[in-house]
Amino acid sequence: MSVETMLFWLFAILTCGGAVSVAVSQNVVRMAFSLVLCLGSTAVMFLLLGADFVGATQLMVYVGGTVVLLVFGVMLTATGPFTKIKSSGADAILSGLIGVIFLFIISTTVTAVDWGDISQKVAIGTHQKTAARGFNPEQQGNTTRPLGLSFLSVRADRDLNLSRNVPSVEKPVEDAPKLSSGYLLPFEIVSIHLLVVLVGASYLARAKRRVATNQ
Amino acid sequence: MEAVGPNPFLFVSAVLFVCGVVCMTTKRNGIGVLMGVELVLNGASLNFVTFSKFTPLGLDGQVFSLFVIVLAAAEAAVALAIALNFYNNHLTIDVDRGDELHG
Amino acid sequence: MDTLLAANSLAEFLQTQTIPICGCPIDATTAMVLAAIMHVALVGAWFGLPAGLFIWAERKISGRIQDRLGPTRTGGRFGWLQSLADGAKLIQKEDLVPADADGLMFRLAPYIVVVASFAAYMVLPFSDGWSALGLDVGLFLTFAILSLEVLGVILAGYSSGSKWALFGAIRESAQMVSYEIPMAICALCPIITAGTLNLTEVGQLQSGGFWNWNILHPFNFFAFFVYFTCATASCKRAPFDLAEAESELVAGFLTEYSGMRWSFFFLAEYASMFLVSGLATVLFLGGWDDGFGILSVVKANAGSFVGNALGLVIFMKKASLLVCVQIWVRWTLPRLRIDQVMTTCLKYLIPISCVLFAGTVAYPLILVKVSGNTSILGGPSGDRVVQPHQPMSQADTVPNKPTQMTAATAERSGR
Amino acid sequence: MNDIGSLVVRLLDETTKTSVGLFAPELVLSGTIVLMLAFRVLPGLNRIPTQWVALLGAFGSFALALCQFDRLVTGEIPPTSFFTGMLMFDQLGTFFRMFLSLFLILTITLTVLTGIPDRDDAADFYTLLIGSTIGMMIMASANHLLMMFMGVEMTSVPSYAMVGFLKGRKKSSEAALKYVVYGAGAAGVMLYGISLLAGLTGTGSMPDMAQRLGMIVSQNAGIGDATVRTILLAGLMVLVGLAFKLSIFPFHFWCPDAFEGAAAEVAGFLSVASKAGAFALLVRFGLSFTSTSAAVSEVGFSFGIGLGVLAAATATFGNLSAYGQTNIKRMLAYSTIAHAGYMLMAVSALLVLAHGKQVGLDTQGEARRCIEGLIYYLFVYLFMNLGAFAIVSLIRNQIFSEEIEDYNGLATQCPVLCFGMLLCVFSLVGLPPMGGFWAKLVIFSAVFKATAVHWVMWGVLGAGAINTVFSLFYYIRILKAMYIKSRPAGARSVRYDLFPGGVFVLLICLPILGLGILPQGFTDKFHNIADALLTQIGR
Repeated sequence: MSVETMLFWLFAILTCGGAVSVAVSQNVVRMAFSLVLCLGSTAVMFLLLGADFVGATQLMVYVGGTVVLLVFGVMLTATGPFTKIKSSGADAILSGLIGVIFLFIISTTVTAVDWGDISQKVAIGTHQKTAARGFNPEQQGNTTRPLGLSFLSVRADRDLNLSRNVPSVEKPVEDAPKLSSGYLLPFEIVSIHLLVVLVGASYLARAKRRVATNQ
Repeated sequence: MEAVGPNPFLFVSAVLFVCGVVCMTTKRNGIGVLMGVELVLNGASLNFVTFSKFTPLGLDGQVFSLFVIVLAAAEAAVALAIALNFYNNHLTIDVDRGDELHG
Repeated sequence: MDTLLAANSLAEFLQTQTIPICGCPIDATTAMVLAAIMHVALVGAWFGLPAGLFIWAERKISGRIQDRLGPTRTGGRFGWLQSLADGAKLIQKEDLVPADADGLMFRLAPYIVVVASFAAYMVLPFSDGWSALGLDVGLFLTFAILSLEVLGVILAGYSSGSKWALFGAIRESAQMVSYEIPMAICALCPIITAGTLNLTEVGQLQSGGFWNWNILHPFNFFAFFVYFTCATASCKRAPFDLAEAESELVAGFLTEYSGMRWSFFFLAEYASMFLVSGLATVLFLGGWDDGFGILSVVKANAGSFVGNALGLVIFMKKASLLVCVQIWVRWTLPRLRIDQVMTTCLKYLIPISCVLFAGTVAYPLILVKVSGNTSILGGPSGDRVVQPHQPMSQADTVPNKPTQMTAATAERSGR
Repeated sequence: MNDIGSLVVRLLDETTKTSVGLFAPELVLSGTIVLMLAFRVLPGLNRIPTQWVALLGAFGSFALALCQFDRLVTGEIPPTSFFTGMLMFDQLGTFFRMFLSLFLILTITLTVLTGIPDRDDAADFYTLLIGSTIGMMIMASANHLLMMFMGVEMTSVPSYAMVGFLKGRKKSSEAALKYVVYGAGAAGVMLYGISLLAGLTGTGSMPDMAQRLGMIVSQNAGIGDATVRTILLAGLMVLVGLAFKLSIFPFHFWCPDAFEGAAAEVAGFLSVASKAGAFALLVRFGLSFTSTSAAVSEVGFSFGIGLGVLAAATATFGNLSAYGQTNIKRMLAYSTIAHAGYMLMAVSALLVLAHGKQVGLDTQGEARRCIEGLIYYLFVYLFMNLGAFAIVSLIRNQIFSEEIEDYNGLATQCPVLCFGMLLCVFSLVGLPPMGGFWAKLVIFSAVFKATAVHWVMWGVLGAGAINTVFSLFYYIRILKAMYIKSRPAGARSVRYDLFPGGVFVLLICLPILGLGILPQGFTDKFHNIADALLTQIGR
């Protein structure tokens, strides 16, 4: 077993364990901690999958931001009896059963698909980059630069060969093949979304301002 | 020495998804439900990254998951503000205690 | 993971050896694991050693600032071994958990804090190429890991079952979360100048002379001071140590802790002090560069290992100096009020850092318009020694020259 | 110049010359948000009332969208995808953007009349309102799975906050909590489906996705094939998310609670606008499954049948539950559910008819009628539903109640508002000569055509017809209270009627009549939109 495989199984178990304990735990604070464990291990899985930047973002935004927010919420609202929630035994068994059935359905459909075969079928007609360039090879998880460029709509990983005058057999009719999807628009528009959400959240969270106090 | 294929990763994400759904349906605590939502979103994001490595989705998968993380953070912020607001009005975060609206 | 640069070379070395007991050669997996253990031990030493040293330094310096002597007896004339003695004492103490506390969480919290500040050392380059992980997301990952520290603080405060601890934790986490923002923005200024997030590359780009150091860049100069202020605050150091304000909150989130667990928090604090100072050194102060080109002479004559070792000493000197500045500030300035702390961050430091960030972005563009170069000195700042660290395995149909594919070059060529 | 240089030049060219221009309506709205917030902070400028800034922005956006639509119709600009395939610029999308900005104008006007956000909170409220509208516009023209999800999120998250806007009230905060909890869950499930679809097809772009779905499924693969099952599962998960937005039957439970807790203005906005965006998205998403490949078309067809059953269930459930309601907002919420059911029938018929080619029927023209009917219905629905909610909020400002029994005898005190309600209610039922009649007629005729493809559609048609009759009973209760019952002694009287509330209501009711009496001009326009959409995807 290679180191990567060992790491994968270690963190897969941690991720699943965290998720299960979020689902079964009766104590909100424990749930929050399990969530941290689960999300943190997922970040490591991202690193294993060669997505370093996504892994770091997951740690920073999700674990260091969103979960902190949730824990804050727990702390502000957890008073006495409501910290612990007891659900009845029948409920627990029923939901556990539903969960197992659900898991069965998803795992028999999704993991039964031959992904390699599908990739081959789909790969026909996608443009591929001519050469991967950069300081460090992308295959090893150094996707920061290509990601950054794709936020500027520059798909250096896909479109580099478009401008080159390679006679192409597949696309003789169109002289300018379409560009691959770049993410300039979502990158920009999400800032408006965040602004709106910030305004909304701060409106809801702040105390009602006293009217007519400024002389 | 063979590398891990896509299916184990997809299975982990299925576990995340299912745990999230179970959490959403069984928890009575509003914030507990939100944690379930985070699990589901996280499962989806793990799917995207897995596909980015093993299918022609490529870099797009990673971009997807980045946006998912950001959008989830935004959603959590509003959800939490609403939960706090609910708490201020009802002095509980138990979703079942909210029974003003029925019919 | 092939990005474990240093570990890889060590593992390769180990594979040429044999296990002394059975005499068989070491296979690849075992070599990797052994190398990993050795690196963890090494980084662990860097984590513990400065912490012990700086606790001693803090006592000594604070003593002198307050016109006292500080520790004098333990371990010879200057009290060298005072920290060690304190550590021994703390280990022997009883491990108390309050009756109201959430036991599991209470016990776990110190470890989260320690692991967070310890793990961030992974990407810090101590000298040219001497880092555990040579990641392209280096700085980003550091900040990501550092941001986990706040979770430990919150858990510690919450699980203690004490009002002081809870108040302290809420204050502390609000402060840490807020100061992360200007700190990260300011740390991005030198990153923009260098065009990479890889800390080793940032260091390499500043080598060759002090005029290449980022701190001499007009915007980075100010960014350094803002960064340092925020770093001080995010390490909960005075004058921003509201969480532990004795006069109001006993000891903040630490109130209920004692013995070893208590000392873990302190280890973590001093470790992250050194970490943020080390980051400042790499980002602004030239990293392991001596400033006068001595290092390159040494490297040329005595080999790269000796050069790197010298670089390590220089790096440690610079970072330690910054830690001493933090200690100096702590014993000189009075503590702020909590509202003043937050106002400083939200109303002043964030706008200032945003302006600095925008300035750093605009600066090379303006320079290009005015003088045709992206730097006053003519060429790009520092030696562009960065090379693709591994040749591409697939033979490409097109012969490619090593183009540096940064957004900046893309823009330049696009014009 | 190297490769990346020429790529950047091309992108810069495309972005600045095409994309930004086509995105102008949304950009104007985004600018409005920033302006409103800036005006509030800057000294001197904070005296300018926020609602005028918001209204100006909405008008600007509407004008731009109108211009674009006009140029599309005349063929001056060809339909194209912009921002490197993120969004689609075509008649359908642009019509909905126009529709949404028109609706934004009306909603802002209504809130000015009823004064629901006070001076302090106005900037917050309009920021949320406009932010949500931008999300819907993106939803309506989404051409990429990421934009689809972002559109849904950008629509939902501000609307959660809007539902909880009356933050001191118990009901409002409860409604918001329920809405956000269910909404976030549905969005999560939807995202999981999107991730599976993106992984299967290796792309996020929806036209590419449609094309590749055919590529990965072999011609004779049935439901036993794991790939087909995964497509089905993924499609179902996405539909869950959309069904939630549309309040379709098993996912409708948030709707009455959210509407009752929210202010009537917000409820009116959500009931129409979020439906418009979601239906546009549903049509686009559904059309991805009407591929030429038999196996994929089979999947689309089964979605169509499933949606038909859901539509019948939704309409029936909505109408049955509305019957027992005493709170008018709650009743209108159930009626919203019922109307979503009718509109969903159009989408179901569309998917079923699109499969017609596979079973040897030429149903090309009929598929167009489905989209035409859907758009017509939405357009009428805008006016009639907003009208009803506007009247509810205007009356609420006077009698401080939203119970139907407190409406007793109002016709004597405010004849104009009550007459408006009469028109709206008749149209909601679908009585001639109101617009609602034609809308239902077009959709039902499309469903009738779809019966040729599969017999289940007979059931759907029957459910639609019975529901229309049934809905008369509970709608009439409002009118009965207003016109027949007498005003109890000592009840709070309504002080003003005609100006400005009455004028606003009459202005909204005018199009309802117009659409009913002269439907021809509109149906032609909508027919063109449907035609353009189907031609563009090559069906």
